[in-house]
Amino acid sequence: MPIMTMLDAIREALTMEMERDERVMVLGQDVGRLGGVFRATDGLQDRFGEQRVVDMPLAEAVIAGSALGLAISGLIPVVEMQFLGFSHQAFHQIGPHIARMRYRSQGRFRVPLTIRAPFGGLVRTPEHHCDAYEAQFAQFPGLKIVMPATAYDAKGLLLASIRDEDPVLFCEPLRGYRLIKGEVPSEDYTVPLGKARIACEGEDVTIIAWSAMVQTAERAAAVLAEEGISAHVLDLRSLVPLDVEGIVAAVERTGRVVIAHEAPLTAGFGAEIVATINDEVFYRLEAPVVRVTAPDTPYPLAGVEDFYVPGVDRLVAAARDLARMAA
Amino acid sequence: MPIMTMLDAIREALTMEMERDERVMVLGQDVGRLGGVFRATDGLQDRFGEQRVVDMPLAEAVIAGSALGLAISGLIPVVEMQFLGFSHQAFHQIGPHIARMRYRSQGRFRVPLTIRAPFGGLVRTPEHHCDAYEAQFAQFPGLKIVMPATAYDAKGLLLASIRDEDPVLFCEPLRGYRLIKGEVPSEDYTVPLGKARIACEGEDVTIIAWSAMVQTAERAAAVLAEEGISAHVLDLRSLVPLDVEGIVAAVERTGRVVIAHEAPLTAGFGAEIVATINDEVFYRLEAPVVRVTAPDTPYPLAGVEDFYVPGVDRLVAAARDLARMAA
Amino acid sequence: MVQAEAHFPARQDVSAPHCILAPDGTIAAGVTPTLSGSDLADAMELMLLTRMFDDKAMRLQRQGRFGTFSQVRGQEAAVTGSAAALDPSRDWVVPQYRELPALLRQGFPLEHFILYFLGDPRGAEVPQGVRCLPLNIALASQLPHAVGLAWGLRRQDQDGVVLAYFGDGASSEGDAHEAMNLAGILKAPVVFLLSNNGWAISTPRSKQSAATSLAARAPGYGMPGILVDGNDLLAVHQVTAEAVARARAGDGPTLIEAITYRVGPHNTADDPSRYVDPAERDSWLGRDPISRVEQYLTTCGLWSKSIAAAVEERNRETVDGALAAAASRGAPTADLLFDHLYADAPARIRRQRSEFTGQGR
Amino acid sequence: MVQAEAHFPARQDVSAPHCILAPDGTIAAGVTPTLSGSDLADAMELMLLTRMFDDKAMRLQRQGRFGTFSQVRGQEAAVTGSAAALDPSRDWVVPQYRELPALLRQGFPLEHFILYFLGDPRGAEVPQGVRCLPLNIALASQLPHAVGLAWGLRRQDQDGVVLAYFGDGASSEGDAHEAMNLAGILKAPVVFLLSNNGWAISTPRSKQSAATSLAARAPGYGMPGILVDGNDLLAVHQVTAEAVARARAGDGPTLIEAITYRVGPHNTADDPSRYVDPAERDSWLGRDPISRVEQYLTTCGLWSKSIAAAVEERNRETVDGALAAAASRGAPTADLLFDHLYADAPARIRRQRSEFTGQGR
Ligand SMILES: Cc1ncc(C[n+]2csc(CCOP(=O)(O)OP(=O)(O)O)c2C)c(N)n1
Ligand SMILES: Cc1ncc(C[n+]2csc(CCOP(=O)(O)OP(=O)(O)O)c2C)c(N)n1
Ligand SMILES: [Mg+2]
Ligand SMILES: [Mg+2]
Repeated sequence: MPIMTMLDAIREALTMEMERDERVMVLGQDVGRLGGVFRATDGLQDRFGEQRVVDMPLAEAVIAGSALGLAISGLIPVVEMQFLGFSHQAFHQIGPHIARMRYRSQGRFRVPLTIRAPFGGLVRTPEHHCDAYEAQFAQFPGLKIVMPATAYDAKGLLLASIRDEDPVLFCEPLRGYRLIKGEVPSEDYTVPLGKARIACEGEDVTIIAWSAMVQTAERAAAVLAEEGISAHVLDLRSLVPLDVEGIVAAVERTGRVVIAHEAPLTAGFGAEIVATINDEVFYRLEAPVVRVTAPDTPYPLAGVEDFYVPGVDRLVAAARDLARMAA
Repeated sequence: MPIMTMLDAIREALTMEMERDERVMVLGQDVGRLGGVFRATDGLQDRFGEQRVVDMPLAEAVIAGSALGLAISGLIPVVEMQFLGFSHQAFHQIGPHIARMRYRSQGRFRVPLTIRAPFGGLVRTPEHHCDAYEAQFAQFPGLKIVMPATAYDAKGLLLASIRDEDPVLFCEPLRGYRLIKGEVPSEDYTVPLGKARIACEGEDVTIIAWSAMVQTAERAAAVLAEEGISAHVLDLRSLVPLDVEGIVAAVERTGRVVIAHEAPLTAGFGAEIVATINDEVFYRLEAPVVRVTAPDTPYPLAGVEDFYVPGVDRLVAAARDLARMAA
Repeated sequence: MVQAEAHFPARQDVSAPHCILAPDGTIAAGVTPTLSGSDLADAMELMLLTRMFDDKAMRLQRQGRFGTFSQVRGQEAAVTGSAAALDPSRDWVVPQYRELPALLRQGFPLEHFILYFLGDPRGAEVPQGVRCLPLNIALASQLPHAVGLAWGLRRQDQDGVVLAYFGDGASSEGDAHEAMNLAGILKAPVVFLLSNNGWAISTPRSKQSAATSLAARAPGYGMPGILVDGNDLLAVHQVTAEAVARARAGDGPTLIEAITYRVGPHNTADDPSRYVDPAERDSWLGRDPISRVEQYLTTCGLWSKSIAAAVEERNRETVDGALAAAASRGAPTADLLFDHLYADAPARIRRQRSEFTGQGR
Repeated sequence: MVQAEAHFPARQDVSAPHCILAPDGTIAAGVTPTLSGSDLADAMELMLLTRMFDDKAMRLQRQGRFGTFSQVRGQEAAVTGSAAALDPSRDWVVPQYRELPALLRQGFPLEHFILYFLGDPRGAEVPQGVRCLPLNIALASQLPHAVGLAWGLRRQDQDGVVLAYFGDGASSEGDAHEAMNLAGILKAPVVFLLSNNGWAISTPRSKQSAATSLAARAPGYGMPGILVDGNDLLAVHQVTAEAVARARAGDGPTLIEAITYRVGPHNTADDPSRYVDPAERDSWLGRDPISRVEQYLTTCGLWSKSIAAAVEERNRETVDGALAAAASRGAPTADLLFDHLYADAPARIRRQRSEFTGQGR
């Protein structure tokens, strides 16, 4: 099987789906001639033409809002938000309209729309380019939120997202675009939304993560293994739908849980996972769940981002403390 | 002491502060001649003039964004967002700019700006007028979020918010404007941000709520009392800063906790409270915390909103089950 | 100041918007209206229908038997004249919330409109085959949808045109700018119908923008801007029909500013006596869009007491029938919180549905 | 198409923006430039300084010793000429991110600019007394701030004017519309300087809007719109000085579109060879804004090899000095995540600070 970067896997999914279904369109800032600022859409305009791969003006609200109109007309838009940070400019379109149009029209209008958006830190980008805003979107009923952590999943989840009849926010980890690599089948396959993945099996402590933080968790697991602590890493893959059964099984397995995310602590999606564990599997907890997150401060300039984004050390320390705690 | 509605208390706070500090300005849609669609600013323009009480064009982003500029110039703007639901149109201004300008300028620019915004259901308003989006704002470091539940607090917290050196989102419960009444001293007083209030003392189960849901919790406590169950009601008053000590004390008191909010379950602010309890006082829990919230669906049209917003019955049922559960 | 492209009739004098049918019901000699005969009679009947409905619904609302809603009263010509330029079998309407005549002409059931304002989610259903988007409360957010829809039709080689309504208030929103700019770039087949009724709740047009006319925005998007007397059914129809024809021919979007007036309250919760100058309002009552057409039709021999009575009878049946149909639907249930949210609801939602529909409040 | 108010010089021909200093460095007989003498020499020195800095920083970036940043190369006249119309002791600059000359003229330390692009939060500090807002990455979001600031100055009877920069790309954002519209309503003392450099990353101006000129948006906000040759320092200065004077006099805002060209990459991460036509780029290199002024100054006897050498020497000291000062600040610490976020940090933040500053990663 070919080894691919996550970025190549994403591009392959886009290419295959545009090939397979001519209703699929790609639109966003600089997605055409340039192929996107990260080259996720490189070559697509040459192959599928300017009608289907469209450079949009610098206006996120109408990029999202017109994609909703395209969906209503019967097309299948895939929007690239240049950065998740700028999806705030389209926030009023994404939640109250895109996520609700099916409901607001009582089923008349389907919205098979995907918004791809890179995010996440440690790649020395300017302000607003890294912020992990996923939890804010999780308060938008009707919107699915997908968070691939591997190249394999990036392709399979993106194909599933584009084919989903409902709108999906597909968040791509900036620092994974070229660094995350793996085997990616060249055929057509989907990975179902709402099914978590066991990234690494273990017995002592569970680390729950998504997107690039899964890799940090896997590295932490390797360090912990050297210390004789066996960590179980659960990659959620999607936040909505949330794989509650998968979470329950992982908690039952170890009784001790660390949740890691790049967003600030307060009201981050980690809180929802703690609450879900509390709801579903409270009595199996041997210790309080630990959240390892960014502090409640803005994503900073690049010179101090290493202090901000949870690193292997903080995950190891949290998991070690948990594993050593008496039950 | 005069008995006032919450709306009158808010208007009194605005009037007093404009009187006391001529840097204070009120701006928003229809706040002038009309006095606001709910009359919160009634009479202010007559009293303080068109320069200080300003009808703004229908454009939330520039209402918020220009208020930031006013603050930078040395004034103290109090913005009325006609409804919290339309603060999404200004979301990119509120989080990434208003909440961060002090940080982004490394302390040069202070942002003593208050955004008042009504929200909440059960008053038969159109779409987008009721949505409880507070949790989305709680992911904006730098922004305080205040949630009065009584007329007394509305005045004292609003005065504290306007005087706060940092930006505050001040959320007002629509259905409380005229229905919530209480004694309100006519003098100048503030209620500190970040200090919860015990709305009702009890021993068996704690109900944590904010804004209009506190009243529902108090009603539930009355019903529970008839059944011999003693409920302790904690009114958070502000979500940021969060009164962690107050929450800990309330959990320690009863060991059983219900959290009630109007927003959808997933990633609502209730999740953060569950997670905070997990962090701070896990071992004192006698049962899993229970969240009583709206479902993960959009705020619906008025004809079915009674099914949507948690009512006394759902709170009573949850608290009763918890109280009766063996420890 | 408003510059139209060469091949497009220029009607750019802000002080005197394009007008065909004078307030006294006369038209200039030699002018042939684009709306005439049975189409004109239909438009008249539709305006009378919504006027009747506005009155009825306001009475019901006062009795607590109808929800908060906004009448189209006084603005019937702007909405009806523009919608009458569409072919409902291929063209679309994208409404704000004050465009009942346009929705009805597209085939949206009055019964649904009533249900919607009774708070029943079933009223939000846009029936298959009816080419309109749902009522839109979040101002100007409908305009990006309209542009995308128009673009999508064109991409699929359909020749439909989208007529998008918005208010003078909504024109200040960023979404209005972004949408018109994109439409210009794409040459999307969309007509922007700005109903300038003088008010956004209590905010007068003068506080909404310092622009002499809002149609003056059009050159900034590379499209023609047209000012029209919004209380003149014939003029509105004419300029819209021209704009629709241009859009259909692939010549791109148009911005039409229809100058009209909100003679009633903003909605049933509003008290305009706090901010409206009664003299201004009265002067506009004298420019009623319906009586103008009535006089003209009478002159043409197409209107009489007996025709009026028959129309009133039909309209009353329509209104009463729709009210009765809506009433017969039965109370909405908690299932309506969940129906149609997802094509395939996630497990958590399915569980919530069973919890919420198992119990009331 | 761009209509200026009567008392304001009309320069509305899109095909020929207002120009004083021709590309060959000559000015028409009888024209008296508004920028001359030592002010002109200062402007020249400033343009040369940022040109030198652009080169230096690009080299450092290529060696991994500087962050991703956007050069002002080729656009120096548009930025410097406009900023030179301000009085830094009372007027303000609201930048996008490509306006280093304007920041420096206001007194913002080059050292801070360097620190900022080294990723050090201390570089974001706007020193007391320096009248500019922080660099702004989120496009067009600075424009509402600029309008509010201008409004606030006026409210407090200060006579400062705000000069707000934005790009042709940023002009498509809703915030640009809302801000210009509000400025028109308030007659706020703000000058909108739109640097139309032909590109928004890879998106050409032609895909940004169908408007013939972006200055054509001004009448839609009730303000004058001016087109100017953005590579002509004297013309930019003149129109900005006039706009600043109008603003100061209480006559409201102006939109100036400066036609210029981004001759380099969008930023250090960009590869313009993928989308820029080299012939187009080369034609603009022949219209360099600095050499035009050099020729003119030479003709006036204000420039010579020795003056140039002295200026270069001073500029080199400035650049090297600022780089050295930035380097001497020491590595930024985790405290900088927390400093200056709140006036009075809540307990939870204080606890996080002690956790995060107690340990590294
Ligand atoms: C984004 C947004 N902000 C605020 C409101 C509240 N609101 C409802 S109607 C209205 C005035 C609308 O004025 P206009 O667009 O002129 O339409 P009209 O009511 O005059 O037909 C306002 C401010 C809203 N619905 N949406
Ligand atoms: C709101 C927002 N959307 C997207 C981006 C990403 N981005 C950075 S620069 C740029 C192009 C800006 O073009 P323009 O305004 O013309 O300024 P220029 O770079 O040409 O000076 C884009 C799309 C951003 N910074 N902000
Ligand atoms: Mg209006
Ligand atoms: Mg540009």
